[in-house]
Amino acid sequence: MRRLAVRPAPKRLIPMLVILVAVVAAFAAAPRVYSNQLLLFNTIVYLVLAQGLNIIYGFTGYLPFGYVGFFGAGAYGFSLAVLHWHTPPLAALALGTLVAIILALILTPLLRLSGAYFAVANLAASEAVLQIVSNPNLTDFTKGPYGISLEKIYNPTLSYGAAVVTLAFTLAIVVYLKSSRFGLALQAIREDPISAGMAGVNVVRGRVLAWLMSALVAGLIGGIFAWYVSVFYPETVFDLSVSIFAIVFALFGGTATLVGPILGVLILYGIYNVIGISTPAYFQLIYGLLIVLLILFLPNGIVSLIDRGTRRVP
Amino acid sequence: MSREGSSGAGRPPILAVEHLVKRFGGFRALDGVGFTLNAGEILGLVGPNGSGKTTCINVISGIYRPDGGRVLLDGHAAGGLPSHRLVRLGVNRTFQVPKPFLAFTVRENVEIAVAYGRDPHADPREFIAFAGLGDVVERQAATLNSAQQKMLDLARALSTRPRLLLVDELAAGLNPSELEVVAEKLISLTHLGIALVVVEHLLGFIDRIAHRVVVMNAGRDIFHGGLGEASRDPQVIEVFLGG
Amino acid sequence: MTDELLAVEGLESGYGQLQVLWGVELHLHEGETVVLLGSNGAGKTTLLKTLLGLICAWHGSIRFKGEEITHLPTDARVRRGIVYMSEMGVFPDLSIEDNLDIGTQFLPRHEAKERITGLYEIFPDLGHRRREAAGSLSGGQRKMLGVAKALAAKPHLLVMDEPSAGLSPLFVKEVVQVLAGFHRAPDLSLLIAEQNVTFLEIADRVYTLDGGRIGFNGSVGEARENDAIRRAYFGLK
Amino acid sequence: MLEYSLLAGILFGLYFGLVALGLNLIFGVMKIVNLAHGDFLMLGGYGAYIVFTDFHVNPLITLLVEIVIFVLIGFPLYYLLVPRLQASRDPEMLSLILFFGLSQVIEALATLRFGSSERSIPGTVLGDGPISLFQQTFPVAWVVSGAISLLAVGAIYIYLYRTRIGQLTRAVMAQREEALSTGIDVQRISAIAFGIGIAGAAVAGVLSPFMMGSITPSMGVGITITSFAVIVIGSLGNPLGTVAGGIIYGVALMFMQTYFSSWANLLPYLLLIAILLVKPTGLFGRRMRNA
Amino acid sequence: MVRRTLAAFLIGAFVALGVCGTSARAAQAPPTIKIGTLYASAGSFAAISMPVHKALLLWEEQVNAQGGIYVKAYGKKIPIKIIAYDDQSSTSTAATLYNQLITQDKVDILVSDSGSVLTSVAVPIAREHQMLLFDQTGTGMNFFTSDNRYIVLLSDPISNLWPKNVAEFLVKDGPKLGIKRVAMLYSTNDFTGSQATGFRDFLKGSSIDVVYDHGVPTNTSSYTVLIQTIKALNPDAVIELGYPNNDISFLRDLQGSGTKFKMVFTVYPGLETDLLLKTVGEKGLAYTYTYTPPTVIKYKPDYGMDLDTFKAAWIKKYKDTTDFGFNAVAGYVTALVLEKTLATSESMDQMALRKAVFGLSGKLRTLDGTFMLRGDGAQIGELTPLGQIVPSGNGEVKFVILYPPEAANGKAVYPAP
Repeated sequence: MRRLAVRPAPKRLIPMLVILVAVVAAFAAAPRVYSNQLLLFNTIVYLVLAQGLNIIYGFTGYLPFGYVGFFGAGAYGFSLAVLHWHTPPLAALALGTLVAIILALILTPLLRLSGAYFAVANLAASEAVLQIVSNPNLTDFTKGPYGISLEKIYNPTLSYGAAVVTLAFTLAIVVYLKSSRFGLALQAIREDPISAGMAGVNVVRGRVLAWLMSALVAGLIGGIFAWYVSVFYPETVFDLSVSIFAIVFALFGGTATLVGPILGVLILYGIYNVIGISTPAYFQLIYGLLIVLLILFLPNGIVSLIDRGTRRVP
Repeated sequence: MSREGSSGAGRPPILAVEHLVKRFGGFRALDGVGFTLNAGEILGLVGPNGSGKTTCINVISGIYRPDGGRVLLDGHAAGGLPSHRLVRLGVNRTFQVPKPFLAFTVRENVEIAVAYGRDPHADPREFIAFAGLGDVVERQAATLNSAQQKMLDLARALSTRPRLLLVDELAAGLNPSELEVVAEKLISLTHLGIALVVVEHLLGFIDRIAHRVVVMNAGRDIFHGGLGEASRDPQVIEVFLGG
Repeated sequence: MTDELLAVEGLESGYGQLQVLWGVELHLHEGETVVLLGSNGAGKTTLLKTLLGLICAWHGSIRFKGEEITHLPTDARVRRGIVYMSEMGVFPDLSIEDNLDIGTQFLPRHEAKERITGLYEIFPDLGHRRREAAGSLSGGQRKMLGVAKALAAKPHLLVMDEPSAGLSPLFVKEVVQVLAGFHRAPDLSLLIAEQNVTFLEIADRVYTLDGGRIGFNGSVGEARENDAIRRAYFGLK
Repeated sequence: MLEYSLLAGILFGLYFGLVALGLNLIFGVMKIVNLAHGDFLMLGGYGAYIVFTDFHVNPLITLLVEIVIFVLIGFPLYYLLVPRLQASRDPEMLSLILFFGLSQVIEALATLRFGSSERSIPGTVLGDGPISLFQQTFPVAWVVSGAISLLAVGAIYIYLYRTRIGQLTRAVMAQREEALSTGIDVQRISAIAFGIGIAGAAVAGVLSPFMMGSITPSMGVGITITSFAVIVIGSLGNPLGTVAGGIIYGVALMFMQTYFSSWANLLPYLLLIAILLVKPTGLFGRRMRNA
Repeated sequence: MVRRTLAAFLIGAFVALGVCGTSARAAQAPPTIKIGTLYASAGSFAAISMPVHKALLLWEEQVNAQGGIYVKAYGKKIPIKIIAYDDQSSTSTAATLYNQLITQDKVDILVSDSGSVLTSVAVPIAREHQMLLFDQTGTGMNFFTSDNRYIVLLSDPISNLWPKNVAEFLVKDGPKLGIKRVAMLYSTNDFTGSQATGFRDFLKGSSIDVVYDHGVPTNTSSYTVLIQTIKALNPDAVIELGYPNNDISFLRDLQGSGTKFKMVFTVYPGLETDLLLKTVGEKGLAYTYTYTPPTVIKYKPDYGMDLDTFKAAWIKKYKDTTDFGFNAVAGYVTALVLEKTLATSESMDQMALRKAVFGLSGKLRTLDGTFMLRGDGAQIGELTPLGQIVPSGNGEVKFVILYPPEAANGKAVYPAP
């Protein structure tokens, strides 16, 4: 066995595992205490998406503006498997995830682009997938613009459970990236791809793996979302604001950390729902202002309050 | 002019470059360069700016794909392999403008290269100490001065246990006492059997460490031999010293 | 001193938390050419950028023609006659004419025109190719354009960052020759940051910068005699 | 049909070149992505609507007034947002989020002020009846918009290539660092470019009730995304390439509408991805940014 | 005497019992009836959501001004309280908020947001929590399945039924007028896509030839080239099915390009007449065909305000008529159905409410026509007749009802002048 010359120093791993277990346990138990399960479910969805985005943006520096494309691909992969082949939900989830991964593979050439080019191309890709899925000419297969209805397999309890498991899985990936030499290699690629190559890191493989991992979790949670809500339109699961929320939440907390995106989702999505319920008339206004102020005064996220170089934060 | 280095006992040289060509658009940055290098040898690569020295190193280290010619490592074709494959084969380098991972600490910079290099069991501290960075192990690379960053580059390169090390302008910007230390360090590497290609403007430094030099001009090798001979070669004098 | 053009006292600055300059003292008189010798990483560029206000000074003062300019923005300093020629020196994507025009940004239109016409006379190569992109010029010509662009601003003090960078020895000589032509022009002083000693040929005085601190300050002759400088800048032996 | 689609595409594309022009100018000068671009356009549209319904002023006059107003709005807004943003770690990416937030704020304020239903200005305000061009008839609004777009692009060209500030603007676009070194007041130049950029959006906005039928506070996001496609096709950071990008977009869209109508919306995205992969700098880009 | 005393005692006891009984029932009655709903103040559905929501608020104000609504289950008037959240046209937000209404606010009645998209997410949620979903205008075909008893569609017929009168007019009267070739252009969303499907089905087997049948994306804002394409096919009638933005752009581009078709049908001039008049203008609407709105037919309602009274109340409260139209009427119809349901339901149990709503089917006649439910909860009444818009010359328009024959009050002007 290869001795790991690099961390994990266990003192770093343990606090992260504690956080992971605490968050997962809290969401597993929450429906017993708080009855708006859908709010909890959506929080989990955003936790998974924000962490999935963290995997690709935080660790490799690619900002996928069309991240929702994988979410939608997972949702449609799941639904079409159920509708056309009567696949049982768990198997359909695997298929949905596979669809998201295939989409990610098709889009790997985009990784040649950088900065805003990548962000915009990725956005275009997710819009393109939406246009295809919602096209009336494909109604027989995708149900076109008329949307999906999966009432037969509707099961909020089981799908909530699947979401909690996915959350645990996603957080485990981030813990792995934070504590493994592979995670360090990804960050090395983000810092300087040429030097990373000279450090022996396979740059292309590292990027593609991170890309596929982030697509995987988005596809998986997309499938579970379809299962949980069971009736939805193409615009629902390819909604640009899903990408933007995931990005804002992850940035607000602080990327390349485990706790950043968690804090980002809990605080911002919490505020979002509080405003939505308490002062709906000024909802959009307050939320927009919040985002503006966040970027102006806390551009490196909440974790930057704890530590200037966010690499020390779990 | 001989293109052959002194190849020992029938074993292929550790590095052989043959008729290497690299084009950027219509411009031939390399136009048929060739030389060889054996284990434990230091080859100085000299020539005026724009003569193709750094491009040559970039091709050998896998940053550019060659457009013609061959790069042989131990007699096996290695041109166009990605950097990480070459690192595995025992090639590494430093950069003229040092490129450490700025957000990482010195230790992390070296650790990552150890982990993905040829000897994951190596102790990162060994390389950090060799590069004289023992006092700044936990500092972020971004806070180092440029001389320290250059040494960090060297430490990172060495921590993959290369057999062929390409050194691009390591000496520039060092003060005389530092220069002497670096010269001794590079020479000490040859005792481990490492072969070095050293690109350098400071001819005194080249004279101090190199066994042989290759003088380049306009993407070609125009002279092979000792630096002393080079300084008497009329062609070299014309292009390099500007007449 | 009445003819003191630039006075830098106790200057400290850096990037983020990293301090680069430590109590730099530097004085330059009208019509003088001063070479600032320093190796890579010694803080030359930081010092020049602080002089121009591209980096904020943390401590100390900069006076130009007796006026305190430590906290003025860059454009105000350029208007007062301190012009900076960076290592790049030109806008490679813009045409030669645009580059020179931009150099004259603070001059009135008619004066700018005259000035550029004058420069084309000094640099006829540039005049012949005025519509071409600066990036199409060779390294040496590009440096000439950099000099011309800086001169276009009608500087009292021209501050140059390593004009020899990226040039072969042949071209370095050419640049030195061109600068020699302006050397001792009554209303033009030069501050040249270099590690190439060829520039000492045109210098009146020499400073050395090492680790962000001024080391040596004296005449060219003294510098040539100084053992440490000889070892550092004139070769290893 | 072919000729008609082609001509219509060119007219429509000219307008979309105008729509995207400001976005590209702002990106070119300060390398930030103004996701609120479409919302400034929407505000420009409501400006024309309000002035027309309340005071019966022809939108073409409002257009001139709006140019001044939006340039003036752009100035303080720039100093409020951008310098702070540029001091951050990853300004290009963070700009996406910041301006998304701004877009939300603008849409919210517009909804509170104007309500959410569609508004428009009668098409006859710009002139009666269709206009004949090369034996084909087009709505007068298209021809007027095409002409104004050409004028606006011409004005931007004159600004960039015939004025001192424009020349300095090009210098900032080409090499920001060198511009700073040369003593160019980069903040001022950027602020002016920001003002002109959103004024360009406002001009397109004034014409939007005619070109898009109606305006609503929520129209911004869609416009911004389309503008993106247009500027990438034309090449990011090259404002004049935007016109070509707009025409390619317009013609392609009209051909799709004619021959594969339900797939019309897929086209710009595929075009955008294809161009980015084949030539990331856009069809009219000169150099590669980043490696 | 004893008997009288006894009788008085008994009566007193009965009265006391009765009082006790009544007070016991009154104690159970809540202080308000909580009606939970969503609206979209921003985003793509704001335009169709806000008028509906404003109608509900108008109703709340009116009802509470009279001391509340009569609730049969409690045998008295109880004030109502509308708990409304803003979903911003986002379905995921809407889903959370529907759950909030059910689980946290514990509303007595759940009313969906307007439109199919924002209603869609409520369908499974309502079913899961066994709440009857009062679906206002979510007309999507697949909401209604025989095994889901938790949805009723109140204010619009299910979307594929909408074009029934248009299609029948073409089939029956078309040949006489010389209509043979029909072009259909629709926006590819659930609402208008379903109408296109319905239209095709109604034409099946007839002599009408559909020469052009294409969908365009819902955000299409330019129809000039499409119009030219259709013109080249020389159809006798053009049916354009879109959202307001589509209809506005289509009609404006039609006018702008100077193209004349003999017959043009669009959806929204009838539904949002004021809006279309303001955006398209009288000229652009002249002699086009549309769904005749309840705002024109002026059904004599058996229940609730008639149109003029409603409009007057609207103007009094909102001082603006731009968004007064079909959707405002739809919101008011929801209110009337709720009112009548509470007035007839034996208890507040959701299934009892369902029974009460179904009890209204075919019996309730509002300003929107007759309320009629199919077994799965889909609305099949309130069908709007086909009408033609006739300019009146003063910036207003009149509607001539053409089909069905029993409602008709004029003849079609064909071809349009």
